[in-house]
Amino acid sequence: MKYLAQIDGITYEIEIEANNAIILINGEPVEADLLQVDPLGLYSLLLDHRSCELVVEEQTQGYRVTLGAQTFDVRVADERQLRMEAARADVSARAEGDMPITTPIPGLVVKVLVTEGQHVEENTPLVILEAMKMENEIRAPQAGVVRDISIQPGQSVEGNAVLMILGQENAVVSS
Amino acid sequence: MKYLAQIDGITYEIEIEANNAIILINGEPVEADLLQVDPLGLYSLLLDHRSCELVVEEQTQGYRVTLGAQTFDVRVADERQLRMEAARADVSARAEGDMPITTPIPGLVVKVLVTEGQHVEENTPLVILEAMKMENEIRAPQAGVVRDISIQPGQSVEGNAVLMILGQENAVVSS
Amino acid sequence: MFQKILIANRGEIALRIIRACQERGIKTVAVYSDADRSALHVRYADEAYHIGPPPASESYLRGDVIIDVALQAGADAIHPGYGFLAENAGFAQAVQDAGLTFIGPPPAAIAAMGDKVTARETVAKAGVPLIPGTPAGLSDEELLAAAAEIGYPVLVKASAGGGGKGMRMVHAAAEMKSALGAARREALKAFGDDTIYLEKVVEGARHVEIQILADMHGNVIHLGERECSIQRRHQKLVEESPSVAVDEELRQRMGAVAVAAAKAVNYVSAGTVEFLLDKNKNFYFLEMNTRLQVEHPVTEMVTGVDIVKEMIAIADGRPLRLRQEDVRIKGWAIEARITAEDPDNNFMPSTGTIVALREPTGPGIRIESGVYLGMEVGLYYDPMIAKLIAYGDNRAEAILRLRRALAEFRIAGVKTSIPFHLGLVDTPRFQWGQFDTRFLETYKPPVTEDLEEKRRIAALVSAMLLHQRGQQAVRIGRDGAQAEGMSPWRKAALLQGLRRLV
Amino acid sequence: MFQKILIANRGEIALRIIRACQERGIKTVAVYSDADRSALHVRYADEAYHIGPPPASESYLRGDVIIDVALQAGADAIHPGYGFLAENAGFAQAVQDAGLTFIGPPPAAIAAMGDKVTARETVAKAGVPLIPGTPAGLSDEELLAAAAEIGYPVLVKASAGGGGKGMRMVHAAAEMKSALGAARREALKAFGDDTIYLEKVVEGARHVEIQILADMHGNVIHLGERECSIQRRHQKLVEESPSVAVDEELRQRMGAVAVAAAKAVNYVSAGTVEFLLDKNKNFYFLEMNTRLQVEHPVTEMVTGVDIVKEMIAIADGRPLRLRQEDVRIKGWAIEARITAEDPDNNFMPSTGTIVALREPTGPGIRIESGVYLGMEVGLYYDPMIAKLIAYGDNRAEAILRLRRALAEFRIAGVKTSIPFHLGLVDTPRFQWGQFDTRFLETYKPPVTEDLEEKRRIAALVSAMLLHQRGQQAVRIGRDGAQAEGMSPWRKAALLQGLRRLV
Repeated sequence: MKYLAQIDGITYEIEIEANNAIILINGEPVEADLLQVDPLGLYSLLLDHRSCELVVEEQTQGYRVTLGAQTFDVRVADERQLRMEAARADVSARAEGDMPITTPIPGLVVKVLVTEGQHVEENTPLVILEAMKMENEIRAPQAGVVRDISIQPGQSVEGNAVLMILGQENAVVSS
Repeated sequence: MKYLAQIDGITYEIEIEANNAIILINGEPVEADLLQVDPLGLYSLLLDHRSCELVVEEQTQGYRVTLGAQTFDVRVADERQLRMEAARADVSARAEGDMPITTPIPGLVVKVLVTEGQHVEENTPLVILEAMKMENEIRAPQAGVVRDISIQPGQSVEGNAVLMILGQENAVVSS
Repeated sequence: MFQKILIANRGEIALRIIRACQERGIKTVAVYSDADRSALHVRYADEAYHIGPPPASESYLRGDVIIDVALQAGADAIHPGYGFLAENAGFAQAVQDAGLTFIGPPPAAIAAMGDKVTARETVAKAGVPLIPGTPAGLSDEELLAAAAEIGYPVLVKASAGGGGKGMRMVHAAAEMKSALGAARREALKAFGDDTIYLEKVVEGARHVEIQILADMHGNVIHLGERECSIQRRHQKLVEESPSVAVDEELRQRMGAVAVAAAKAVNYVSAGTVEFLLDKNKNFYFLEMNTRLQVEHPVTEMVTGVDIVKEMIAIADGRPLRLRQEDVRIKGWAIEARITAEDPDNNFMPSTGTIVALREPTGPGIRIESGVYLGMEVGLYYDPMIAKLIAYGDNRAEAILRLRRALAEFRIAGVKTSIPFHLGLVDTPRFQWGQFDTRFLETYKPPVTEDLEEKRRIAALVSAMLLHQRGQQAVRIGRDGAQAEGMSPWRKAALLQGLRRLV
Repeated sequence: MFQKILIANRGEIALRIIRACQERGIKTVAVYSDADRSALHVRYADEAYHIGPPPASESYLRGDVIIDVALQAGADAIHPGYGFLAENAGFAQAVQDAGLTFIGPPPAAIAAMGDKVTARETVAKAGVPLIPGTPAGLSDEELLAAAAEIGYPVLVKASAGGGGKGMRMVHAAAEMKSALGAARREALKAFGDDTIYLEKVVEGARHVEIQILADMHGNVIHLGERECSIQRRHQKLVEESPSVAVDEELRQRMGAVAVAAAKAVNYVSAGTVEFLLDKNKNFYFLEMNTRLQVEHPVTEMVTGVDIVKEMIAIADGRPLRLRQEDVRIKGWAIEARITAEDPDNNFMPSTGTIVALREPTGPGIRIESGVYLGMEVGLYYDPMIAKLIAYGDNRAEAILRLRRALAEFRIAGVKTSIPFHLGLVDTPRFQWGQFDTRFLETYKPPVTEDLEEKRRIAALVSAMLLHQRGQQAVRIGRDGAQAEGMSPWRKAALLQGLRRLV
């Protein structure tokens, strides 16, 4: 069986054949022994005798794998399945270059420092968010034009909430 | 609802009424807050504000409760249920005074030191069992007559296996 | 001696105090908010009382409720830990007024050191050197003018502040306006007082602080220094004792000044006098923390003194067990604060449920932890969930043990500061002890070499698990090999005769 | 320095060695039997190789397989830990013959000390005092006659023995026959050699041992003593350093004798010379353990010396880092061996799956552990699953911390020795240090006062859980209160307005 796993936009092809005895990553054969250690999702992997511990949490479309201090969100599917999903995703893709500005944590919006239609440079402060009793500035990760501000001062926001869209320069000009 | 819990032959009566808000142990009202802490069976109890941690494992007829370094096997049932069971147990009870000699651990029988029909005093060595590479003597917990030896040297035994019966003096004489 | 002590705190410090009480045979009373019913301090104390909803202002800051609980539970003393009510002179007074003992300094000493301006004036009279700065209470315009005179960079500080809240470093006049605004807002929110003042930034300075013990009989000693220069936005991340920048002569000199500062306010209990130390061994008073500090364990490990147990003995009226000449520094200890923050994302707080946890152990490792399996890490309280302290015969061994223990730490469910610490201990400047308080402003963590390898492993494991799930769907019952502790993967290899080793 | 070390062991000691290697930047190779695929030493090592089925004779004692693995993995040295192959001179030689370094003493030193009779003869020539006894190899009849001459009680000991195996104390001639038989059988099974000998029992004696470090350049030092008199059937249960029975003068005298014993066999590496110490400060050579010992951490904690790292440096040919005058004892350390045994049932081994685990932490506590959540504790290997070491400024503080940590230890799924230790630390004779090696023969653990209260709690909780289960059966979905961290019990109390506070 052939599987495709995607992490941080990188795709790995894993083949598992001959009743689990042959395993290839991107065509390279490996010897891998995976064992669940406790009922909570702790696994021990011996990969070509190298030992590592992982914590695996199931997610809707794959697994969250924690290896030492690093955490990876892995989308995994068999080849055919993943291609279908990719096709579906293309259709609903956003206009190229648009970037949603999200907050990584829940918090309270203290100030919105920009207005819609405003052009901002990379690193411009956009929003002041209070979390853990400290004020945190959310800054523009790239230059662009502010669109669709969906928050206002005093409002509480969830983690990963979209605060506004940073649109492409051209896209706005042509609209 | 009224419950009976049995530990080490001692019975406790617990009443839980008024949608959990009134709890009595042997008629004495207590304030008890019980919370499961992790998915593995760790609980925190606040009993009249005294705090204790317990590990609870489900068993066929109740719970195994570990409190600090002590472990208790608790049989628990609502009153009616427990009375029915007790009645059933009476019927299949062994002849009074017979004591099965069991081994608390698996091991290898090295020597059987007694023969059937032999009278033994309390503390007489009965069997030498090897476990963990050490020889352990199983001794008579009371005086009696040896019956039904079910093992022989060289044989491996499971934990809690019955090795022999220590019969009542009279019972054997009359048979 | 006290029979029962209430701990007016939560998390690792509540546990730390519970342990000290247990070792002295004193019963403990925990208090908890709705967010902490299953917390370790509730489970490890002898008794526990609910005091309110999760926000601290409605629970851990409710001094009145906590004193009521102490009376109801029959406690005879209250230990405030750090944070929350620890430096609240009014609370300390209220505890005494209720007929209980406050395990900490007298209310007057808290008040004197709590107002930064009063503190500076008081210790200056005792001969303690100060950093140039402004008085408190100036307007924004006056501060702008004063800053120009002092010379940039300047620090904006809250008069009632502590813990970095309301504090801002400003490098140029253009930044002043927004910095003053933010500092005032934070100060108002945190302390109910937006009074601020300015201080000159001592460049290349280290944060070095002296631990003090003072009894009710006028004896004051110091337990040497702690180096806390590894800070991010004035929040300490790593602390150690001793400091590479302090030799025995300087230690005794700073110690004597710290003792003088403590005596200037008739201090009693454990306390810490913080200094900035410049490259020429000049040092300036920053502030005195009138409480137990987060980083006290590093001092405990190099001196052998249990600071919390000493606080209890002092509060009981006992004279100090130690004289200054009994205090000897042996070995080296370094503490890493393990916080639920994402170091790859600007240390944003990370929330979630702890789904895996194994804390490091072994030689030279001490853990002070409030984290547990199943814990919900939320946003109500400080993100510090544990402290990892490594002790070694010398600084190199302590660093190596810290690195080993960090690598051994297993925690999943939230992001933590562990990757930051792992990067830091591999940085030559940290290893050589060459840093000041601004070290982290320009610090770039070393590139993780094995990221690609780890990604590859995560991909492989995910595919194996998906494959295994597919296979289990068509299997009935438990796998025979698995029952013997063998994974289906090794079994498969064995069956196929493909294993490379006998 | 070595690049990669194979650890020919399992459990806590394998982890201890892995940690020492990590702190020196050396890669580690673990080996494991089928019973240990998920063990901590496999998970914490850099690499792991399978070596056979669970019985030690088919895995951890297979020196040939282990050497093959070391060569295949590219290791340049092997550390044997304790037990298994640690005192097997043939294995040490085979490791050298394969071109690898054996991290331990030279084969000749192992052989010389391994045969107890040769050992006694050799050290006697170096002026080390011996206990009166017989030569080895006598017949049962000869031994019976000799025993009468020496005077009962006598100890029956295996010539090739160690760890209490094949050892028996005999109090009267009538018991001799069965004791000799049992000892010979155990010795034959454990060592393949049923040669035994007799030794006079020194009454009221303490087991006091001296830790030795010797390098390849003729330097030998000692790290002071360990007191290991708390023994059950010659198995140590509690060890401490220093000993209440040893003052500085005696320490140096015993240390000098131990150094002489080590030099008599050209010893290299860490080793331990065991003595019996009587009430008049006479001491007699028992044996020399030519390996790292279980109880080495207590010495590490009071001297600050990392014995495992020193062993690695010594094996690399480095001269000792320390001179005798650099070794200073500071504070007190006590170790409790946590075993999967039932102290209420004659210390019968207890087996099962670990379903809950939280090891104690905090000030002065060190854990060396091989136990983990989900572990299957079986009968293949030694029942010791962890070691708890408490350090304090003095013996009283160490005992108090040990007690606190024992009470804090959470482990469920197997019975453990923890209740025994909890009883012991509350015993005045232990607290006053008044014990000898026969202490446990007459020891009665103090009665647990709160047994009835605990039983009552267990009953209550069981009823509450059964009740809760009954209620859940008629409920749909998740309980709202529980989602907020509130138990249905507290919620009920709140709803009924029956809470007693606030």
